[in-house]
Parts: sequence; C-alpha cells; structure tokens
Amino acid sequence: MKGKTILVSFAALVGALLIGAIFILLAKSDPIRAYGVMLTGPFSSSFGLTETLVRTTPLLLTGLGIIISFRSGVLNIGGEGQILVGAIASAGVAVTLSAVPALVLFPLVLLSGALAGGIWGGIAGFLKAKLNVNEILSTVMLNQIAAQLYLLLIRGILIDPQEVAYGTGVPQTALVPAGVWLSRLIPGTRLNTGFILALILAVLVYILLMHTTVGYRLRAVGAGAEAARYAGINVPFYMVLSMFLAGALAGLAGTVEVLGVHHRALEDISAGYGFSAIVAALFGRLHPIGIIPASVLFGALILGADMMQRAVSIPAAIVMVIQGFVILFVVASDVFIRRPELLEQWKTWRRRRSGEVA
Amino acid sequence: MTDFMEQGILIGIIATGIRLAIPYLLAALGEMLTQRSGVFNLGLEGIMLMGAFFGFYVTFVTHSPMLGLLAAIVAGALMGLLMAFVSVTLQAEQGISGIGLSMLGWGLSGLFFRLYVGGIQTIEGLKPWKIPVLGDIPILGPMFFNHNIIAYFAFLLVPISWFVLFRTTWGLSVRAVGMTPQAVDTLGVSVTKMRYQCLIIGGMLAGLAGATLTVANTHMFADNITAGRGFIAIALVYFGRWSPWGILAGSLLFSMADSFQLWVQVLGINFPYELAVMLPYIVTIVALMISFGRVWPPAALGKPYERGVRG
Amino acid sequence: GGDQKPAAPKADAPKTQKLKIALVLPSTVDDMAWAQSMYEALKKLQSQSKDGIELAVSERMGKPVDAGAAIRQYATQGFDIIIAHGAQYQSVVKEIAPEFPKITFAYGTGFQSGPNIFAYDPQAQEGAYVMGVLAAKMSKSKIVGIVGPVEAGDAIKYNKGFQMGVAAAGGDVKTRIAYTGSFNEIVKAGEIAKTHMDAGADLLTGSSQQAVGAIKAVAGKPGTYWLSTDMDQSAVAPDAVLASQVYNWEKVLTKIIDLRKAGTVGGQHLTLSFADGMLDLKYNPKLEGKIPQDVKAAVEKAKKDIAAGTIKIDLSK
Amino acid sequence: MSSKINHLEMRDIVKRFPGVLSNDHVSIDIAAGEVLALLGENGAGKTTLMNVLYGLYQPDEGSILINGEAVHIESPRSAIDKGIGMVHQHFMLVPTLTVCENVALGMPSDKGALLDLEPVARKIVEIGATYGVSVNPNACVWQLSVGEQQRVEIIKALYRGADLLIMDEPTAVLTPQEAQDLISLLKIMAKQGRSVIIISHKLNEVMEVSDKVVVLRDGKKVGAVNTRSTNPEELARMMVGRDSKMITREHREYQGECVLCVEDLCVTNNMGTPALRSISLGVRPGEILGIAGVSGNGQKEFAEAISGLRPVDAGKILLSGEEITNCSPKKIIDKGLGYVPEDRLHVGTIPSFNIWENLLLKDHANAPFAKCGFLNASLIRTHSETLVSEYDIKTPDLETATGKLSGGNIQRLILAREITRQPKVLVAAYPTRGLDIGAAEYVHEMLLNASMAGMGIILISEELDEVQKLSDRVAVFFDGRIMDVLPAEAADEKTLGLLMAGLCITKESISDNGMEGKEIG
Ligand SMILES: Nc1ncnc2c1ncn2[C@@H]1O[C@H](COP(=O)(O)OP(=O)(O)OP(=O)(O)O)[C@@H](O)[C@H]1O
Ligand SMILES: Nc1ncnc2c1ncn2[C@@H]1O[C@H](COP(=O)(O)OP(=O)(O)OP(=O)(O)O)[C@@H](O)[C@H]1O
Ligand SMILES: [Mg+2]
Ligand SMILES: [Mg+2]
Repeated sequence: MKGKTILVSFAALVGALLIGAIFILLAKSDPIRAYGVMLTGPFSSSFGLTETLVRTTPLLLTGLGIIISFRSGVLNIGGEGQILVGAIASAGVAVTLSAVPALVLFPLVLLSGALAGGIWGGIAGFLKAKLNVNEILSTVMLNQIAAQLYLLLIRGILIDPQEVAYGTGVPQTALVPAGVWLSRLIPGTRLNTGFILALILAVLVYILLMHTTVGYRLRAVGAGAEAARYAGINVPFYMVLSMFLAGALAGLAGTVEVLGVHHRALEDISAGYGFSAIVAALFGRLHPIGIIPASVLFGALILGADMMQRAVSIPAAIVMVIQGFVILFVVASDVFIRRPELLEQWKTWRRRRSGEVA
Repeated sequence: MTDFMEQGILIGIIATGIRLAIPYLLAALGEMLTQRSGVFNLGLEGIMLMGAFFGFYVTFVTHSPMLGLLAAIVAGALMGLLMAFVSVTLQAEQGISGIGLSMLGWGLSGLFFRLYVGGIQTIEGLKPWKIPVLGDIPILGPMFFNHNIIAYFAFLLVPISWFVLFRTTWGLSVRAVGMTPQAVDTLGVSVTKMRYQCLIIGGMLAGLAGATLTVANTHMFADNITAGRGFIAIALVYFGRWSPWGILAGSLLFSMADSFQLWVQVLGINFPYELAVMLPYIVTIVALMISFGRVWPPAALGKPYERGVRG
Repeated sequence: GGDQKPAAPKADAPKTQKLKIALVLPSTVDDMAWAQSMYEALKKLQSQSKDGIELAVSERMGKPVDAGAAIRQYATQGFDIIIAHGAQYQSVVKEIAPEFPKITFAYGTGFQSGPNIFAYDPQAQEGAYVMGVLAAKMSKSKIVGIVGPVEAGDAIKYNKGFQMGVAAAGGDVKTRIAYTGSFNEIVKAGEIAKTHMDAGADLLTGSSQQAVGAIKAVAGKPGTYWLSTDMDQSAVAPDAVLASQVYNWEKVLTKIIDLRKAGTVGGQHLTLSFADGMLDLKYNPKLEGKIPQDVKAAVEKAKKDIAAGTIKIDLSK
Repeated sequence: MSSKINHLEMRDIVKRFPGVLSNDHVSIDIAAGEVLALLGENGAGKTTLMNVLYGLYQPDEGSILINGEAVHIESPRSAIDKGIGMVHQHFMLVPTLTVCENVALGMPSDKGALLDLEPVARKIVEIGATYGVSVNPNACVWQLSVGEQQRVEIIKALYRGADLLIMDEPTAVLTPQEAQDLISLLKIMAKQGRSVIIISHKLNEVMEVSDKVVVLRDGKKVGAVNTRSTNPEELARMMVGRDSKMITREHREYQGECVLCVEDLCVTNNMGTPALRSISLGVRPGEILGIAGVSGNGQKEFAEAISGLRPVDAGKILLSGEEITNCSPKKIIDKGLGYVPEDRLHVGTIPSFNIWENLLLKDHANAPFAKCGFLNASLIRTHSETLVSEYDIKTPDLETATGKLSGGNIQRLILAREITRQPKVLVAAYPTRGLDIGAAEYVHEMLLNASMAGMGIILISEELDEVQKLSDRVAVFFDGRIMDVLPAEAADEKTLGLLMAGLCITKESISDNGMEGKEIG
C-alpha cells in the first residue's frame, strides 16, 4: 500500500511536470534543465536544503493550526491574517521592551505572538460559535483587516525611527534586540531554531489531538457536533478553543519569521503561507505528523520553482503555473490511493460499454 | 459644502459603488450556483484572472470588446470544466484543488500576458452606455442608468438566477443535488452531470467577472489584477446565504462601503486611511452578525458523492 | 525577463571577465514603473558595454523571504554586482553582504550603505515638487489629486514634495490624497482617480506600479491630465500624461560599475537628484504645446532652485 | 417507458465490496401480481441486491431478465424507465424542499423547462386519497414526522407508476395502523397486476402480505418458500440459523419513590409549536415504563428535554430527587441519566470515530479512562475489548469506523456504552427500529437485565408487541399529551391502537380534533 501511494503520487508529479513542460517550451526555454534545477536544487546544496526548511517552518506551524481547526469542523482560511497579527505583536513587544533582559523578553515575545494570533483566530471562532457567522466569510475578511492593520503599525507607531530620521520611511519596525533572535542552526544560512520549535509543536499537537480529553473533544465537535452535544461536550466552547489554538500556531509562525528570518517586521512578511499551509495540511491528511513531510515537500516545491526561474530564463509566472499543476495532479491522483477499487470499477464499466457496442 | 456638492457626492458614491459591485456580483452568483450543487470552488480567483486576461487579450487583438467578453466566458468555462474533472470525477479534496486552480490561473494569465502581450498595453474597452430616457432622469440617471452593459447584465442576472433556481426543473435539481445528492441520484438524475453544469456556468460567470475588471473598468491587464476579489466573492456567497438576493445585498453593501471610504479619503477627512480601507470588510462581518433566521447551507457542500455511502 | 541570455554558470565554474549583474525585482520587468525603469536601464547598458554584461533577473520577489533566497543564491553563484531594487530589501542586503565582501550589493531607495553596499536614493520629492508647481499652474479647477499606494517610503517623499510644490506655486490650489492600501491595486487606483475627477480634480499624479490604472482612468476624461513618476508612462496614455519624472538609472549604474572597476565595492550613498543630473523632468512631446511658456518658466526655475539648493524640501514637516 | 413487466428474474447475482461479499450468486424471480418478501439478518445483503436491481450498483456477476430477455440496468434512470420503483431503507428526501418538489424531482414538467407543481400537488392528493397515504403537498419535508416522510417516499414511487415496486423495510418506522394501511395498499397493488418486493424484519407482516419468501444469510440465498407452506418460526430459523427464544417477563408491582419524576413538562418543537403540553410521568427503580404513540407526537422532544438537549419551557424534571430542569447535558449525564437516541448514527455515535472512541463518548474525561486530561489508551483498549466481546459487537477490530457497522451492531455499541455506565434511569428511543429479529431479541434481553439490576427504564416505541412484552406500565402519547397510563396487562393491542389514534372512550372531546392534531405532530 505504502509503495503504491508513493508510486501514484510520483506518477502524478511526472504528469504535472510534463504538462508544465509545454509552457516552459512556450517560453522558449529548456524544460530538462529547468526541471533539473527545480527538483535537485532544493536538496542538492546546503543553500537549497536550508532555504527549503526556512519555508517549511511557517508552513508547518500554520498547518498545525489548520489541522486543529479543520479537525474541529471549522474551515479556517484566516492563516494569513493570523500570521501577520502574530508577527506584528511579537515585533512590537520586542522593540518596545528592548530594555528588558532577553531571558525575560524572549518568552514574552513568543507568548505575545501566539496570543495575538490566537485572539485573531478566536474572533472568527467566537463569531461562528455564538453569532453563527460563517467562518469562511469572517476569516477572509479578517485577513484583509489584518493586512491593513499590519501596514498601519509598521508605517505608523512601530516604524523604525531611523527610517523617519532619514525620511526614507520604509515601512518596517526597528531590528528586534539580538538577544531574542532565534539562533541560526547553520552559519551563513537562514535556517533557525524555529524549525526545531515547529517539529516539537507537531509532536505536541499530535499528543493533544490523539491522547488528551481536550483533543478528543475537539475532534468530536468536528466529526459530529450533534453527538458531541449529546455526550455533554460544550460544543461552542471547543469551536472557539480550536480557532484560538489555530490562530496561536499561525501567530507563532509569524513570530518565527520575525525572530528567526528577518529580525524585524516588514512588508509582505508572509509569503502566502496562510493558504499554502492549507494545502500542506490537507496533503498531510490533516495529521500532525503527516504534515511534516507534506510541508517539507511543499517548501521544496516553492523554492525549487523559484530557483528554476533563476537558472533558466523564464518568466516568474511559470513558477505559479507549475505549482498549480503539481497541486492539481497530486490531489487528483489521491482518489486512486483512497479508493483503489475505483480503477477496477471503471475497467468493468468500460468492458460493459465495449461489450454493448459489439 | 454646497448643496450641489453633497448631491454630487451622493451620486458619486452610489455610481462608484455599483461599478465596484459588478465583479463580486457576477462571481458570487456563479459560486452560489456551484455551491448549491455541492461543490466548494475555492479557485474563483484563478478563474477570474483567466477571464480578465483573455477578455483583455482578445479585445486587444480584435478590437471588439464583445469578442473579448466571449473569450473570457469560454476561458472561465474551461477552468470550471477542469475544476469539475478534478473535484467531481476524480473526487479530489475541493479545498486543495481550489487553491491549485487559483495558482494555475494566476500563473497562466501572467505567463500568457508576458508571452503574447509583453507589457502594459491598453484597449478601447467597454464604455458606459446611458439608457435612453432613464439615463436622463436627474440624480437617478447618473446613479443607476449610466453604466456599461455588463453592469446591467449583472443586475439582471439576480432575478434571472432566482427564477432559474426556484422556477425551473433544472433549478429544482440544483437545489436538491447540493442538499441530498443520493435523493437526486435515486430519481435518475446524474449528480455528476448536475455538478459539471453548475461548475461550468459558475466558471463562465467568474470569467466574465474577471473581464469586467479589464475590459470594462481599467481597459488594461496587469499581473494579479484581481487582487483577492475572488476570495471576497466567495465570502459574499456565505453572506448571501446562497440566495441571489442575499448576494446582491452583500455585494452592494460591501461595494458601497468601499466607494464611501474612497470618497471620505478624497474629501480629505483626516485619519489613518487604513481604517477607511478596512471599513467594507468590517461592515460585512458586522452585518452578518446581526442577521438572523434559520440558514440551510447545502448539506453536501464539499463532499464528493459516492453511491451507497450513508450520511 | 523572458528575453535574457542563458543564466550564470555555477560559482565553481571558471569565471569569465564579463561583468555579471543580478537584478532582484519586487514586481515584474513590464510593470511600467519602478521595476521596468531599472530593467530597461540595465538592458541599455548591456547593449552598449564593449566587454559585455551578463544579466540575470528575478521577478516577483516582493516577499522578503524569497528576495533573501534570490540574493543569497546569486551571491553564491559569484555575481559581481547584485542589485536589490526595492527599499524593502535593505534588511536582507545588510544581512547577506558582509558574508560576500568581494561582491557589490546595491539597493534602493535607501540610505544605509555598507563596506560593499551602495544605497541609491532617488530624491523623488524633488521631481514631485516641480510637478506640483506644474500641476498647480495647469489646474483650472484649482483641485489636484494624488492616487497613493501605501503611505510609506517613496510614496511619502513623492506626495510631500508634490504638495509643497503645489503650495509654493500659490493660487490656493487644493491637493487631495487617497490611498488604495496596496502597491498593485490597479483597479482601485483607477477608481480613486475617477473619484478624484468626480470630486473636481483635473490634474492627478501618483507613484508605484498600480498608477497605470489611474492613468488610464484619467485618459478617459478629456481635459484632465496625469503627471507620472518612476518612468515615462506616456505610452500608456499619450493624450493624458503631461510630464514624467524620470530617473537616470544608467548614470547611477555606470557610476557603480566604474567605482567597482576602481576598486570601490561599496560604502556610498548615491542620490539621484536634479543637482547631480540623475533626475529629470520630461514633458510629453505630444502635449508639451499645451503648456504656457510662463508655466514652463516657473517649472524650470523650480528645477534650478532645487538643484542650486535655494529651495529646500524638508520632508520632516 | 418500455413494455410492462410481466416477469422479472435476477440470476446468480454477485456483488462484492472491499472486504465483503454482499451477494453470493443470489437468484430471485417474481411475476406480475406477486408479492415477494426478502428476509435476512442485518448485513445479509438484502439492500445490496435491491440496489443492484434498481441500477444503483452494477453486479460483478450475474444477469437480470425482464419478460425473459436480458436487460442491462446501468442507472436508476433506466430502472425507472423499465418500470421499477424503489422505496429506500434510508430516506432519500431533500429536507429543504416541499413534498411536491421532492416528488417532482427528476420528472419532466408539463411546461417543459419550467417547474409546474400544480398538477403534481393534485396528483399527490389523489394518490393519498386512493391509497390512504395523505400528506400536505406544500409542507417542507424537514417539518414532517418520520412516518410522514415514509409516506412521501411511497408517493414518490407510486407517482412514477412503477410496475415493480421495491420496498426496503417500509414499515420499520410506521405505527401499527400505518403498517396495516401499507399492507392493504400493497395487496391492492398486487391485485392491479403490479409486482412488489418487500424487505422486512417483521414476520407477521411477511406472512400476511407475501406470496413467496426468499431468505438471505451472509449474502447467500439460504431458502425460498411459498408463504402458504411456511410459518414464522421456520422463517426465523432460516434467518438466524437457530430457534428464536421467546422473551418472558414475570409481572411485578412497584411501590416507592420515582427515580425520575416529570411534572407538567412543556416543550416546543423545531417548528416552534408546542410538542409537549404539560406532561407528568414517573418511573421507579427497576421499572420499565413503555411509551407508545405514533412517532411525532412528542416522544422525541420528551426524551431530548429529559436529557438536556432541548430547553424546557415550563414544568420540572427531577432525577432521584434533584432538579435537572434545563441543566447542561453534561450535568444530567453526571447525575446518572442514560439515553439511547432515536438517530443512532448521528446522535448516538460519531460515524467517523472508531469503536473505542464511540464507546468512550461519555466517559472519555472520567477516571480511570483519563488522568489529568490524558487518555489512558491501554486501559481504554482493554475496556473496549471486553465490551465488544460482552455485547458481541461484530467488527473487524477496534479501529474500524463505527459508521461502517450495520444498524444492529451500532445499536449494540450504544447499549453497551449506556448500560455499562449504570445510569439510574435509561431512556431508550425506538431501540430496535430496523434491527433483525436476533438483534431485536438481544436488545430486549439487555433492557430486561438492566431493569432487573434496578435501573429505571423509559422505553419509547411504536412496536406494540415490544411495548407489551417489556413494559410494566404503558403511557400513550398523543399530540403532546398523555392519553392514558395503563398497567401492562390492560394494554392490549386494541386499546393501545385507539389511544394512539387519539381516540378514547372517556374523553370524546379530543377524538374530534384528534386527526388534525396528528397532522401537526
Ligand atoms: N460555557 C462555558 N463557557 C466557557 N468555558 C467553559 C464553559 N463550559 C466549560 N468551560 C470550560 O471548558 C473546559 C472544558 O469544559 P467541559 O465542561 O467541556 O469539560 P468539564 O466537564 O468541565 O471538564 P472535565 O471533563 O475535566 O470535568 C473547562 O475548563 C471548563 O471550565
Ligand atoms: N456501499 C457499500 N460499501 C461497502 N460495503 C457495503 C456497501 N453497502 C453494503 N455493504 C456491505 O454489504 C453487506 C450487506 O449490506 P446490506 O445493506 O445489503 O445488508 P441488509 O441486508 O440490507 O442489512 P439491513 O437489514 O441492516 O438493511 C454489509 O456487510 C454491508 O456492510
Ligand atoms: Mg438494508
Ligand atoms: Mg465537569
């Protein structure tokens, strides 16, 4: 079965790349070389490996939140906004309290990032649980609101004083005190301890969902709200809780981007992780461990496509095209793993058809 | 401010609001149909981008906006077909395939633009068409009867889609297939066929919505010109609770709030403009908070249909 | 860009004496604004230089995390000059540059240079001021409008400069500003322009790549004009773009290249201003006739005074 | 529509599902005017076989012949065209649509593409009149009682004028009266020359209505007899493979305090109309109180109000002396109330959860299964294993998703969970609905043993013999009121039947508005 899964997914990947090749040719460029870079780049050099994991980290953290909320029956597509809120909160606390000793400040910063994200997610959860506001609507809207809030803060009260002094006014906070930086695992790369944090949290989320009463209730509320209520579980409360946890994890993702990668909050700090994480989470079968390889591969896909753009001269748009095809093909191929009998059914069906014709 | 000025502002706000509402209205009505049939199409953004590009490109080449709109509709239909094949025939997880479709649409539109246009170009797009007589009514004329034909079509589409849903046999099947597909199936109506049809029509409308931005509004195409409108449209479907009138209300509320904040900015009331930009999003959420009544979401929404699988 | 030469060989490959330049762009090479202006300048240099320039471009690097990867990869591939063409890249450039002391990094708009970092700094406010004067003198309705992206960075400099110019020109002309809250909301930019015009403005301007949307809107209403910045945008609307502020990137780039040849790999804060001739105001020849001589004279005077330093544009106000 | 079905044969049908052989070379045949009964335990393969006939499934082997010639039924559409109609075991109705719309669904309209519901409504009333299955054509289906929904399903089939009508456990949710009506309806149809295939677990019905009986077990055909030449005992033996044991319950008298007392209870239903109009009841420890009544007369709301799932408008509920009116379900459970809900799949269990997760639905947070918030996996596993074997729940393993189990096994699981928690009072709503004889017997045994152990039990059911067999006292619900509470021996079929219909010898007054009350309920 495992082998078959890999085989099918691999076939899907090949299919996607073949179609993608057509467009690379359209762009008058060499698919072989392009794919060579795209597939090997992210894994061949230390640069590739570390940059892949740099993208994996926020995908993983946000994805874990997505898993909790989806498992609790809340379709949370507000990761993007929650990341931003987490990033700005942590950066804000870090720069305003830069006088505080790092030992105290560091946990404070992490906490504020998680809390802010949690509250942002919790709002959507509360709106759904108590006011029956559909979460897809509220999270989409909250994403936009968060984006504006974020800009307002990094160009307003939190802007780097130097930027004001020189009149360049680039919208970004001052550097956060070096004491709270997440140390780089390999010098000369951006891979930082945030990745380790994400891995640890994946295990913790697994334990929470599978081995605790709260996790049991979260899953029960998602899988059968009526039955959960019948069993005495406080359904609204756990809906809110799930969105709070989801937001907190996304908020941490934002915090890690600040403390580990950029060391400040700046424009466009989230590279669409809020949405990519949904893909990673679903590919990981909404399983806290399954999402680890999923987000590594997805991170590699994002980076690889970018490296391809640089290696062979093609428009950046190709990156999106290929990512789109890969996602569509892999998700479509999934059916043959979930329901192998389908193939058989189709064969018999076709036999009948041909039989009739004859 | 002078009387005339205030009047001008009011006209301006309404007219702008209506103009802004068109793409949301078209895309959301399409998505409503799709979701009513039980499919959650998160790929709207990508479809709109394809429509936006092909609408622009064909107009650019043929100098005929009508052909452009046609092309946009065809492009949208093809994207809808792709979504249908992946999410209905292959029963793929709809959340993922939707996001995949969005990326694909963004990528393809950007790529074709680079390859076949190669830079910012402008077209002679649709011009506002003043309805005779009505258009000359003071105040109301400029507000409601001086828009491009897509606008009139979009608003006409509201009663039309209501009629189709609630007064035709096909509409009856649509309402049923998203709620209880097995019922439709056992009565000899093909669930797959229904969902294909709805996804394709939904795609056409999303394509047209995208073309509104290029062929009617800006008369140009640029990378990612939709800037997230597809997702707003999806949200508005939930706001409208899968009813054409509700979606009309949502689109207008959102867009009026948007045009209102534009005017507030232009007339120079002094406060952080971000707050103004946030306004429509906040208004929409609040409006849904205070709305009430029993909601019946399509019970089978997002679930691929499999025969003989209970509940 | 779709039409560039095959990309750089890996760092370990033998180095050609061709100058290798990498360009990292937040948007695309055809955005009709900030990115395209720099890209075209580089292409021009490439075609002119005798011992050849090898050019590599990364587009859509708006996300700092992507830009960081791009810059680092170019650095490891042994490019000679890496141009991160955006103010938002300051942070990442300053982080990476120290690890590659032999490579020249350049970014802008910015001021913080480093041992091997050039920070180029277009004085957008200067051109803006001059166009403010032009706008004020040309406006019949006595109302001019600014279509703003996000109130930050160059946009602030540009808008402030423009407002000061308008004020300086006298004749109590009103300046109105509205922002889209984004850099690429072409549709919104168009709507803001329309709103400005509905509200009476007859001369409009605005920065960032979304401006094209506004220009096209302005073109839709005869008798209203647009003043463009970053590059000459008259191609978008030949009958609406009155004049453009253009940056002379070739000059900046040549300076950087020459400095590097002379052994200076960085450490300078390069301004583009009227004074050093890297900034210019370009009339749209098609419409130049419409501008009265006295207006032109006032504009020329403003330019001279700014270059001479007799007009000071204080942005901290 | 092709020519009329005079004779239909299914020959050596084989249907496999992953891991299951649902039909193993099954053959049946039926002629016009005949009624064929399909018998078999839960999971025997009856529904599968009929789904094959109706074109929902394609057989892996075997053939179908109509009037002697092989036909290929590739979809329900072609089944309908060939004159085959089916009333499904699990309702195939769209809750948001009206009865009319549900019937018209998929049918061509006189006005072409336009919907034209007038004639449909008229025909529905017609059919209702001729066959005695009346429903309000303009009511939304979600407002209808289960019984009424069943009628809609039958109307759907009749409306399409089927020559051959398949009925998959049509009487499972019907009251004795309704069931009787249906039986006579089927007889009429047979006389008219239609063929009927009926699936049922109720042998007396089968004996009354059918001409032939086919019995399935584990997907195989284990017997085919003419009804005239057989008897219920034989059929039971063929189905279960053993003699069915008769449950006997010696009659007892109860004194002392009620463990559950309900006083003047008033509750509103989903449509916002009164469901219970000041009900007063009590059950004593060890007593089984039967609640008879046509479904939709307040039983569901009664159970929900007691278990805290539905707000109480007025009145009091006391559990062993303590007031639990409008307490949270959690509190009520903790105070010792057990509840076997009507909807066993979506309220009683979580279909996607596996066996042990559902067994722990109510206890997951209680010691010893959870310690300071953590689930004690090993203990839970052993506990679940013992329950599974004790109540012999047929399942591959503990990890199987509960939704995959047959109705009977899901019910066993729920009972296992509820009874082992040893509540003071157990409310069991329609506990044997849709279960085969063996399973039903088993459930009865469980309930009896529990009552012997001193548990107070409220048994809500439409099955008169079930109520009679088990109860010490029987309360009859009608239109949100209690018509009467009878001691077991006084509760004979006739009296109960009258009371359930809202008729009663003493209070004529109610009998008048009785029927329309039934319509609302
Ligand atoms: N209505 C409510 N509003 C807010 N918080 C609540 C509400 N009900 C319960 N909680 C809190 O949620 C958590 C879980 O509550 P719940 O009632 O579901 O389980 P519990 O029975 O209280 O906990 P345990 O199972 O350990 O006894 C507890 O911390 C509880 O205090
Ligand atoms: N769609 C399906 N997929 C997988 N297995 C199925 C499916 N439908 C039925 N089965 C299996 O086939 C067997 C027969 O099921 P079926 O529903 O025909 O039994 P039945 O006789 O109708 O039982 P009941 O009396 O409870 O209705 C069961 O083991 C069931 O689990
Ligand atoms: Mg069955
Ligand atoms: Mg408790």
